[in-house]
Parts: sequence; C-alpha cells; structure tokens
Amino acid sequence: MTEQDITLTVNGTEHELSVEPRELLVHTLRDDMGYTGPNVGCETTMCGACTVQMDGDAVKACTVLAVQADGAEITTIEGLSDDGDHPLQESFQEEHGLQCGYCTPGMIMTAADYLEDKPDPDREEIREALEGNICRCTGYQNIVNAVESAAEKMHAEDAAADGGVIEEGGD
Amino acid sequence: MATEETDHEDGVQSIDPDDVDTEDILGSAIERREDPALVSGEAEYTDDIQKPEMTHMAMVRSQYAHAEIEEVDTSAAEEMDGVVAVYTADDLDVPGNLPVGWLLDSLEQVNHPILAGDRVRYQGDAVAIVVAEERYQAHDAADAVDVEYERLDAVAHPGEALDDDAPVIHEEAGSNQAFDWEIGDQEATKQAFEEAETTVSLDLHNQLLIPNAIEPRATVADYHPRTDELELDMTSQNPHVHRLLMSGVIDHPEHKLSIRAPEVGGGFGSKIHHYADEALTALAAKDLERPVKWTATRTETYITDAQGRGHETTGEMALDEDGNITGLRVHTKANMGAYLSTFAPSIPTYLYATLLSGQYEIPTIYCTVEGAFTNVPPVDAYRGAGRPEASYVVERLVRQAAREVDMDPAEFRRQNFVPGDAFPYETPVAMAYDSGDYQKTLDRAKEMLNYEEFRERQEQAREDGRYLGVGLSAYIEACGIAPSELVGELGAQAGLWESSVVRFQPSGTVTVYVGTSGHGQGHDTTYAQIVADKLGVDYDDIEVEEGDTDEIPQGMGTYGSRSAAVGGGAIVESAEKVIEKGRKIAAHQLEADPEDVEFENGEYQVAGAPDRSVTIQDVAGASYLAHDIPDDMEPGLEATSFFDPENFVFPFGMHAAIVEVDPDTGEIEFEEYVAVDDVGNQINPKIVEGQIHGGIAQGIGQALYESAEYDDNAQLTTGSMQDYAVPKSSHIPEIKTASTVTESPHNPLGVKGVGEAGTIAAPQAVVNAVVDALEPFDVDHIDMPLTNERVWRAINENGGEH
Amino acid sequence: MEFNGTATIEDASTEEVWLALSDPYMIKEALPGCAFIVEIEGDEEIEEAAERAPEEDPETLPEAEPEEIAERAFVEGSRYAARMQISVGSVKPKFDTMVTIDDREFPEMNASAEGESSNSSFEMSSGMELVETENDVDVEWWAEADVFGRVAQMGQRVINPVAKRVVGRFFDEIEAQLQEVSEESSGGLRSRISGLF
Amino acid sequence: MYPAQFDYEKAGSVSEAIDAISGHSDAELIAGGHSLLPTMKSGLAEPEMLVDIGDIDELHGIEHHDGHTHIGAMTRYADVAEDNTLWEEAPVVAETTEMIGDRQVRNRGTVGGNIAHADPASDLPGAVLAADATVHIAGPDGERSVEADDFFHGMYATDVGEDELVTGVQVPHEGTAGAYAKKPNPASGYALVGVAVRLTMDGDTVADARIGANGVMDHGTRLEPAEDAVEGQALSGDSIGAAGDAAGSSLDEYMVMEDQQASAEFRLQLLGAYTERALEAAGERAGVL
Repeated sequence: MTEQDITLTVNGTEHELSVEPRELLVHTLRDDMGYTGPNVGCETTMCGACTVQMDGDAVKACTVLAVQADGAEITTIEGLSDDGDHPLQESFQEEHGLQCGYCTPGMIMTAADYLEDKPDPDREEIREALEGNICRCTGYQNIVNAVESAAEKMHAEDAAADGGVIEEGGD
Repeated sequence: MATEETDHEDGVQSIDPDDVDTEDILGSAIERREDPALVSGEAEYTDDIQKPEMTHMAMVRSQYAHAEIEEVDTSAAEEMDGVVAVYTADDLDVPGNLPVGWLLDSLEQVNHPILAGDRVRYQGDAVAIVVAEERYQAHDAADAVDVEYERLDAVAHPGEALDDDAPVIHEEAGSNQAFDWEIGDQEATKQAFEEAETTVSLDLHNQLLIPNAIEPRATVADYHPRTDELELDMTSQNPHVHRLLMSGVIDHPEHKLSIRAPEVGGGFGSKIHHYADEALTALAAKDLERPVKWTATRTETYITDAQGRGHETTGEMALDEDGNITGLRVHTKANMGAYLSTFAPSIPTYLYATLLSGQYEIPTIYCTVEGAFTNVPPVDAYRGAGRPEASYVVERLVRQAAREVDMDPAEFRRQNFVPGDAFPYETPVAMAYDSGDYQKTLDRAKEMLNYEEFRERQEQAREDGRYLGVGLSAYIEACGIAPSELVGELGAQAGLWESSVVRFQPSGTVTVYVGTSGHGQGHDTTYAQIVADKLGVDYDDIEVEEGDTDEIPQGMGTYGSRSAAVGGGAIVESAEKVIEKGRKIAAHQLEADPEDVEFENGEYQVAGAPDRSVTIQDVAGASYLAHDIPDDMEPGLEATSFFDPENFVFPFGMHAAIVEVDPDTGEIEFEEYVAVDDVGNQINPKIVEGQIHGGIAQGIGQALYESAEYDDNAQLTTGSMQDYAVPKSSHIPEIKTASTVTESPHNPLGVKGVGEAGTIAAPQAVVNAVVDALEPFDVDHIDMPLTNERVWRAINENGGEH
Repeated sequence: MEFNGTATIEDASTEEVWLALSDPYMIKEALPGCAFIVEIEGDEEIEEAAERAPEEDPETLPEAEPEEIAERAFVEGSRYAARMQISVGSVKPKFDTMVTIDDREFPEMNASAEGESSNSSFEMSSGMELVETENDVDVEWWAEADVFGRVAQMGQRVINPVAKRVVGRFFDEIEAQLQEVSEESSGGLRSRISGLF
Repeated sequence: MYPAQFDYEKAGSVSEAIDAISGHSDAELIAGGHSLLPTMKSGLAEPEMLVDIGDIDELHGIEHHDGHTHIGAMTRYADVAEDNTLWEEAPVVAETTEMIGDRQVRNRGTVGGNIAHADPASDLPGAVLAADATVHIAGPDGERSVEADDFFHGMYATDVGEDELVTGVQVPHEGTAGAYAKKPNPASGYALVGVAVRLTMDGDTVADARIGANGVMDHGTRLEPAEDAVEGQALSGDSIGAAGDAAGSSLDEYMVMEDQQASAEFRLQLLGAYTERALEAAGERAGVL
C-alpha cells in the first residue's frame, strides 16, 4: 500500500507531503503537520470536534481521507484569524460559550461557515446549524448566544464597510 | 442567615476584567482568562503532545463480557510493520492490583489486574497491549492478536446478578454481592409505615450512563532511565491522587513519578479514577525507554470509562392524614460493574443514601443498598455521583405522594420542607445541612413559571386534547466532602482536604498553586478573582497553577463540586497567612505595632495615620530583599495551607420544567425550563450559570435520551455516539436561571459548589413534568430515558384517557 | 435475538421436505453467501475440513438420487464446517462456522452453530419441526442468535434486519427448490423417498 | 478507530472508474465517503481498494431541463438543498437533502453515494421514490436507467451491479406539492421514520400521490395504501388521517426494522403520524391547507 503524494494548502501555506491512502485528514493535520486545533472526539462523524473548512465549507476531518483532500485549501481554527480575534472567537469568550474547550474549534469552524450563508439567523436556526457539533459542557445556550452575538457583530462590521447603514432583516 | 436573590432570567452578562476594579472583582462575571488559548487552537491537550522517538500504544480488549482466556497468540502482531513490542499479562511483571480507595465493612475486595491473564470480566478488560512506531500500526497489530476464549454466561443488571443462579464473576467473592450496607433506623421506619395513613411506593430504575467527556482519555508517558524519572501527561482530574495510586500499582517511587494534566477536555467524573490503561502506558514507556502515547478511541471510552448510576430501587414513603411525610424506606441494588473502581463503594452508599432526606423534614428514614458485581465496566462517580440518584428517588416519591393525598405538588413540598429557621438541620441519615431557605427557591420558580396561570392553561389544554405538564424538582446536593477525619471513619482511604501555596514574586506579582485540577470549570479565572480580592493585587498580576505534581506540592483534585469550597478555602487561608506575615514586615517598615497595622485593598496602613502606608507589593519586595525585615523572620513572602473544612456544604434549589406530550407519538416538547439555584456566594456568576446550564443538559440527557444498554450477554449495544444519544443543541431547551444566595458557614468564601447542581436537579423535573402531563392517562411512572416509545406505551397501557 | 416463523412448502410431502432439509448441499445452496459445508471428522479444525470441500457440489433434489442424499444426510451429533460470507453493502464479514446437529428425529431437528470472523463472532441455536397440512408442509422454525465483538458493538442497527433477511432468503430458496422437487416427484421419487423412512 | 490499509486510485472519468473496479473483486467506490468511511473506521468494512470518483467532472452539478432536473451523482446534498428550481419543481427532493445529517455531512455527502449505499434509514431513498425519479447507471456495457421503484432491493442492496456506478438521478418536474417529515434517531440523526410525499394537485383534489418511507423496512419503500387514501380526495384532515391509518397496512410487521429507539410496532405508529405530518406540510406548501 504505497504512500501517495498530496498537496494541502493549510491556513494559506502550501504543503507537499506523502500519506498512506487510509490516513484521515484530521490525523494528517494533527500528527504530520502539527495543526492540533481540530480534535478527535467520536470517530463516527457525530461530534464535530474535528471540523475544519475545506475549500470554504465546514467538513468533519475525521471523515475525509487526506488523499481525498489533495489540492484542497484547508482552514483550521489556527488560521481562522490572525490574532484569535474573529468575531466568533471573541463572542465565544464574551458569552462563556465554552468550558473545557475541546469541542470549541470545531464548533467555531462550523459556525463561521454557517454565518457566511446565513448572516442573520434566529436561535432555533443556530441550534439546527450546530447539530453536527456536540458539546458536553455548556448545555449549548451560551454557544447559541455566542453565535447570535457574533452574527450581529459581523453584520455591523459589514454594514460599516458598506457605508454605515445597518439593514434590517434579510437572509 | 440572610438570603439574597439574583434575577438573571435573560442570562448573566459577562464583563471584561479590565473594566472591573480590584475591590469589585470577587463576584464579578468576568470573562475567562482560559479562553484565548482555547478558542484559537493554541491550548494543548494530551493527544496534542509529540515527543521525539514517541511510540503509540493500542489495546487488545475482550470480545466477550465474560470469558476464560485460553490462549493469546501475539506472533502475527509481533511480525507486523512498525511493531515495537507486544505484552500480555505473562510478559508484564505487574506488582499491584488497581486499588479501591473507599472501604465498607462488608466490602468484598476483589483482585483487579491491569491486564487480564486468565479471565475477562467485561468488554473493556485488556488482554494484551501493542506498541508501534505509528498510531495506525499499533491498531493494526492489536487487531492481529489472536485470543482464544471460552465464553461464560454474563450478567449486566444488578438485580439479576444478585440472583442465586447468576454466573459468579469473582469466584473469590463467592457471589456477586460486593457489599450489603444500611443506614438509618430500621425499627422506627417500620413503625412509621405501620402507623401511616397513606403509603406510596415506586420501583425506579436509574439507568447506567456513559460520561462522554468529548476528549477521550489519553496518556503520554516518558521515562528517563538515568534519573529513574517517569513523567506522565494525562487526562486527569486529580494528578496527585493518580500519582499516589500509580506509584503503588506500578511500583515506582512516588517522588520519581510526575503527573501533569495538560488541558483536559471534560471529565464529569470519568477522569478521577485510576484505570489500567494509564498504568500500562507508564509500564511500557519504562520498559521500552521510549515515550509512549495512548489515546482511547471513542469505542474504547464506551467500554472502559467508568459508567455512572445503575440503580434498581424500590422506594416507599409514609404519610399522615395531613399529607406530612412520616417515613421513607428505600432498598437499592447498585451496579458496581466488573471490578471496584477507585471510589466506587462510596457512590451508592455515603454519597447517595445520606441525601435521601432531600429538602424535607422526614422523621425517620431507612435505606439498604446491595452492591452487585456485573459484567459491565466499573461503575463509579459520574457528575453528581449518588446525589442525582437520591434526588430522583425523593422527588419521584414526593410527586407520587402529592398525587396520592390529592395535594398540589408545590404545596405538598412547601408543607414538608425543612423550615428556614431549622438550620443547621440534622437529618435521620447522618447529614447536618449547613444552611438553606427552601421556600424561597420554590416561590421564585413558581413565579418564573406563572405556576397558577399554568395550572389553568393545563386544564384548558386537556379539554382540547393537548397534554401539558409541570414538573418540580427540589434538590439538595452535598459537596466539598469533608472533613478528613469524618470521611476516614466512613471508609475513605484518603483525606479530603485541599492544599495551596500563595507566593509573591519579588516584583509584586503572585503565583497561586493549588491542588485541585480544573478541566473546563474556569479555575484560573475564579481563583485569581479570589486572590485579587484578598490581596488587593491586580487580577492580571496573579497566575494560577494547577494540575502538575511537579509544581504543586500536594492536592486532591477536582470532583464532587469541591474546588471552590475546599480549594478556594485553601487559597483564602494561604492568602491570609501571607497578609499576616506581610503585616509584620509592614509594621517593621512603618515603625508601628503590627496590631495597629490595617490591611485593605492591597495596602498596609497604620490605623489613624493614612499617610503612613505601604503596598503589599512593596512589602513583598522587601521580604525578598531581606535587608530590613524583623529579626526573627525568614525572607520571602509565601504561605502554604491545607484546608480541611468542618463539614460538607449543601447547595440546593428548585428546577422546574413545563412540557407538552404528544400522545400519538410519545414526543416531548419543552415549553419552559427554569432553574433557581442557591450555591452560596458566587465568585463568578457567569461561570456559575455555565455550570448550571451544562449540568441541566446532562440531566435532560439522562431523562430523555441517554442509556448504556447491554444485551443478554452483557455486550454494550449502544457502543458509539451513533447509538448512545448524547444531547445535541436542538435537544436542549432555552433555560431560564435565577439564584438565591445563602452563605455556607463552612468555608471562608461562603460558597457551596455548583458543578453538579443541574445534573442532580434536572432528571426528575422532566420526569415529573411528563407524569403530570399524563395524569389523565393514569400514568404513575415511566423509567428513564423517556424515549418516545416508552411514553407512548405508558399512555396506551391503561387503555387511554381516564 | 430471537427469530421464528413458518415456511409453507406447497404440494410437498413431509418426507420430501425432511430429506431436502437433511441434505448439507441443499442447505449450502440455500444459504446466501455460504461457500461450503463439510462434515468435520474427529478433532480436525475447520480449516482442515475446509480442504475437503468439493470443487463442484454434487446434485441435489430433484436431480439427485434420494438414496444418495440419505447417505450424506445430517447425522445427530455430527459436526460440520461452513464458511459464510454475509455481504451487507461494503460490510462483508467471513464467518468460519462450526455447526453441530444436536438432535434429529423425524420430523424435528435442532442444530447449533458458532462462527468467528477476525473481530466478531456469533452463536446460534435453532430448530425446526415439519407439520403436515392438507396438501402442504409447514416448516416451523426458530432461531436464537447472539453476536459478539465489533459487529455487536458497531453494527447493532444492521444485525437484526440482516439476520431476518438471511433467514428469509434461506427459506425462500428452500421453498423454491422443494417446489421443483414436488413438481418432479409425482410418481417414483416420492415413493422412493417415503421408502427411506 | 482506524481504517485498514487499502490501495487508492482517483478516477478522472466514468470510464476510468469502471475500468478500475471491473474485475477487482474487492474494490469500493468512494464519493463523499460519509457512508463508507465510518464503516471502514469501525473495522466492519475492509475493502482492498478504493476508487475515488469525487473529482469526476461529468458527475457533478445540477442541470435543469424542460420537465426534469438531472442531478449528477457527485452533487453534494448542500448544493441540492440550495437549488431554487428544485424547491419549486421537486420540493420533496430539496427538502429531504436539507434534512440529511448535519451541516458538515451535507457539505461532503453526495446524492449518488447516498442512493448507491442504500442505507435503509437514510433520507434520500424515500424522496427518490416519492419524486418518481430515474437513476442513471453506467457500467462496462454502457449506460442504463432504472426507475426508483425498481432501484432499492434491500439493506445496502440496489440494482447497481458490481462493476457499475450511479451517474445521476433524474427528477421529473411534477407534483410541486411535496414535503419530507422525519423522526430522527436522537443519537445518529438517521431516520427512525422518514416520510417523503409528492402530490400532484388538481385544484384542491389530489390527482396523484407518491409516498416513500425510510427507516421502516430494510430499504426505502412506497406506501401505496396511504397514496390510495388521498388520491382522488380533497386534501383534508379526514383524508390525511385515513392516509396515516393506512400507512403501514401493507407492510409485513415481522420485517419492519427494530432497534433500541423503536420497536416494529412503534415504528408503524410513528409511520402513521409522520405520514400525516408530511401530507400536512405538502398541503400547506401547495396552499390547499
């Protein structure tokens, strides 16, 4: 079972490496490349602790083979922002949206993908969007608060960038 | 004792610590200092650790829950790529058994080897271990180990295990009875039942749960042969306890063993215990003289992490003609699993039956508990540990009793509560409640629910064929288990104090070393808040160190909601000692009598002379400079304390749920969930709220979704998150919280503990609500988890609406 | 897991059905994914018995001679080695199985089986009784199976329906094959079979 | 858990993929991998070879034609769920894909992978049946098409042969009233029961109804008695109730799936309730309720 050469662009840096075909993307990122932000929690595509963005979409890195990701752009929590100051990263702190923090990188990467599609979600929609991310500590309420608050911030930032007018509603 | 109320139905607002003055920091909902590393992926968990030359270990676990091992053939595995070593019980000269740290008079102490040699007693029993260069190779090779078994009959449930014809799991014990234990007054209770106007009885099954910390257990062991130092990074809630126990298990001197808990991804009890796996990792590293990493797969955590609950109980309540509770009688068969885990014997005994008085004045209580060995993983502390089981029994019986005597359940509770002026209150089951005001949490919860209005709505809805119900749960918790002398009398093989060091650096910054070991509770933040308040030092100038046996002199760890009450107490004592020493130095510098020097907001001041003052930071500098300190004084400014509280603390509260049940499908929808908790003084209300939310989610998980299910052969059939339902975001309702504050007199902070409150309170709030909704169908009880099918069956059992 | 059911074989005699169900090759044909069934001699291992599996199976009813089948029919107390590959999508465990004929007395037969794959195993006890109705024969059967190891832990959702499907297919196949027998056996065959009892 | 070793090949075209699997006794196709990889990780499946068809351009994308939409096999659920035309013309398919798994799964899982895997508790089989879709299959002997009704054979078993692959699904633009109602398993999110409905309305009257159920039998199954109960009727509480009552009537209870969440008996109970919910939702969508 020969190794395969692949190219992964992780957080903007291109890497060339050889992997066994069976190696899961999450292990390539963690063990071979040192991006330990994505965590392994359940191995059954349930908990979402391993969530990264692949070509801009949130995916569970425990259910992608590294060879399948050949040529892809991967963003891990380490690359979400320069200084850990993405509005979601800030809101999770402000709203106490994490306790042990193990699920948090995956939770934030999913939420970041979601808010791009749906900048103004209601609480129930946020809960549905986070269905693939299990948190055992927080009871989710403060996570929902965090995502809601980040959405407002991002909305305000966008509006400021567009000339300072905040639009009401809209998807 | 005064009770204050805090209303935060819309949630606690957090504050940037930079916006809080030092004098206001204790009690402020500041953001956590732990978080920047956690939200950016910078935090280091055990499996993140890489070491040069590191190897990986995988376990060969039993295919059967109960079997004789006939042969273990490791030859194929040894030949595989990258395999460094394969060990079976024959290859490892293991000096010790896994110990049990709480003894009872009747306890059968059975052997618990770290690798099974002749018999496996549950699926998690490891038969061999494989060490390889790469993670995947280790698992490949573990699959290639060929084990021949002679399967034996197995048993998963305590009632069945205690039957005469059950397969005996430990022949040395003679039967599956691990212990037979009682508390309370049998005769008086019997009499109470004989004289009762009314009695109610329920058979209650408190199902086995899998803790499911999202981070699986893991260990990285590294041995230095030249110095004989063995270093472990591991997922631990209590590194010092692990060090003490492991030094015996693997026969390595305690002072040459260091254990560090890096970032730990949740525990809920499951990372307290001393398991075989961590010891095996250590032994392999020692033997190979190379670092070894072991990380459990989720499947492994499901069959090895100590599980929780597992009670089969018959509870009876006696009542007089006025609806007063006159007696309580409980018999419980408790699942202990295949072996006795670290603190297992204490959970269904002292942590359970002593709470059976709940919030009520009950003249007499008698409880017997039989512990049973079964072929499931060891059962030990899981969030709440005994107390949720007790609360469940009491609150289910109270609901049933209120129905039987035809009283509203809220009024029934009010009538039977321990009155506010009765504290400290001695229960018939050996507890002395510190303080409480139970009426107040009930009143607040009723107000938040619009209780009276709800009852009208419920009536109306029933006429429209809709079934709403309200469930109350008046819970009490005992945490900060202490003092050591008492727990020693009860069988604990350890003290339950906590230790701390508060140390000034010469420049005036402070490091706090404390023996608790947080894993998500925000200790760095709350402890720094305590110290900032006590010493008047800026919050940012305080560092907190936890979870490392090399740095922290001693400790007992984090579990049982003890960190604030016991660890916090230890920190306050050390801070006070530092202040006292500083006072002498300040007096010396200010040329005053120490008795005339007052300390406030970080400054020593001569009484009545505001211009004669010196800051504690300056005093710290002087103490290390040591050029001019009192003659009989050693240099330096630090202090060590071992705090051993005089008693437990007793948080309490009222949780309540309003649900709607669809009789067609058995589906349950939450309309409201309110939580009014009294956890004493709150160091950081935002963190308190977070603990409450998380606890409730686990309690709702038990009520509605979670259950470790075993088949007739004691094989786990909920073996992954695809089958075991850990609640997801859409399963948990929006929670409204409020709190009252009744200080505890048993520790200097007046705190009570909050980590387990929600988990203790929630299950019976939900079950009571569903039973209330189904009153027209004559449903008395449904066992947890209330799956849609169980609810639907209960509705149809009595032939529909009555 | 417990399963049971009744398979009805139309226009057949109890003896025909009994003979067919006593034929290891007929059983092998009817079991989905069964590579061979070979009688185990003495203390030999399954692998050793496997080597004696014929390249091509002999004929079964109705083509085979009834006497020949009676010759090779299951014997009470004997043991058989079988290899079963149960293919469920990409999940294809191969179970090396030992079948023991526990009791066999017309019209009742009980057998037990134990199978092992690389990381899972199963145990089964089963039985059947033939009940003659007006023109047909009802095969009343039951089976109790236990699964261990990885399949039990990870494949819970799949086991029950797959087991039902395997058993269902087996009896469908037996029915189909016996239908052929009954169609062919208007005269001589039937009386020869009856003669064997 | 960790997958066992295998050989891996990325196919650039459908014919390359067919060549790669042809003659290989133990090769599996991998698309998004969200059905296959979990099975391999748990050690239940150990194929010797994986042929990755995820990058085959011709299998990607949604094309709208007059009267039908073609969904390429490698189209992700997320893309189907966001397709406005499908929401208009075949809402049952759009709504179902929106309810599969979770956000991350929808970003990887593919339509072709789903139906070829034919998990009985997955959501898409019922929708494909309800939508009266046609499945396109390619193999060594060329291409062929199979009606949804003939496609699902059993648990993980379909009409797709060993050396064949699903290239796409053709969904007719008919019956613009459609909906999917699902009772998810609280653990896995798979359907304990899922009911997909497509209604062709003639004014207020149901001219044609197709109802497909997931999670109940060992493969996606049409509920013809429920269809009969609403066909030719005005959609109303009564006709919907009758459909709910009839939903499981033609199913062999012995073969109904069972697990710890729901016995066969209770599944049939849920089937009735969710058939009603799906019909109500479809009726609301069509503006007749």
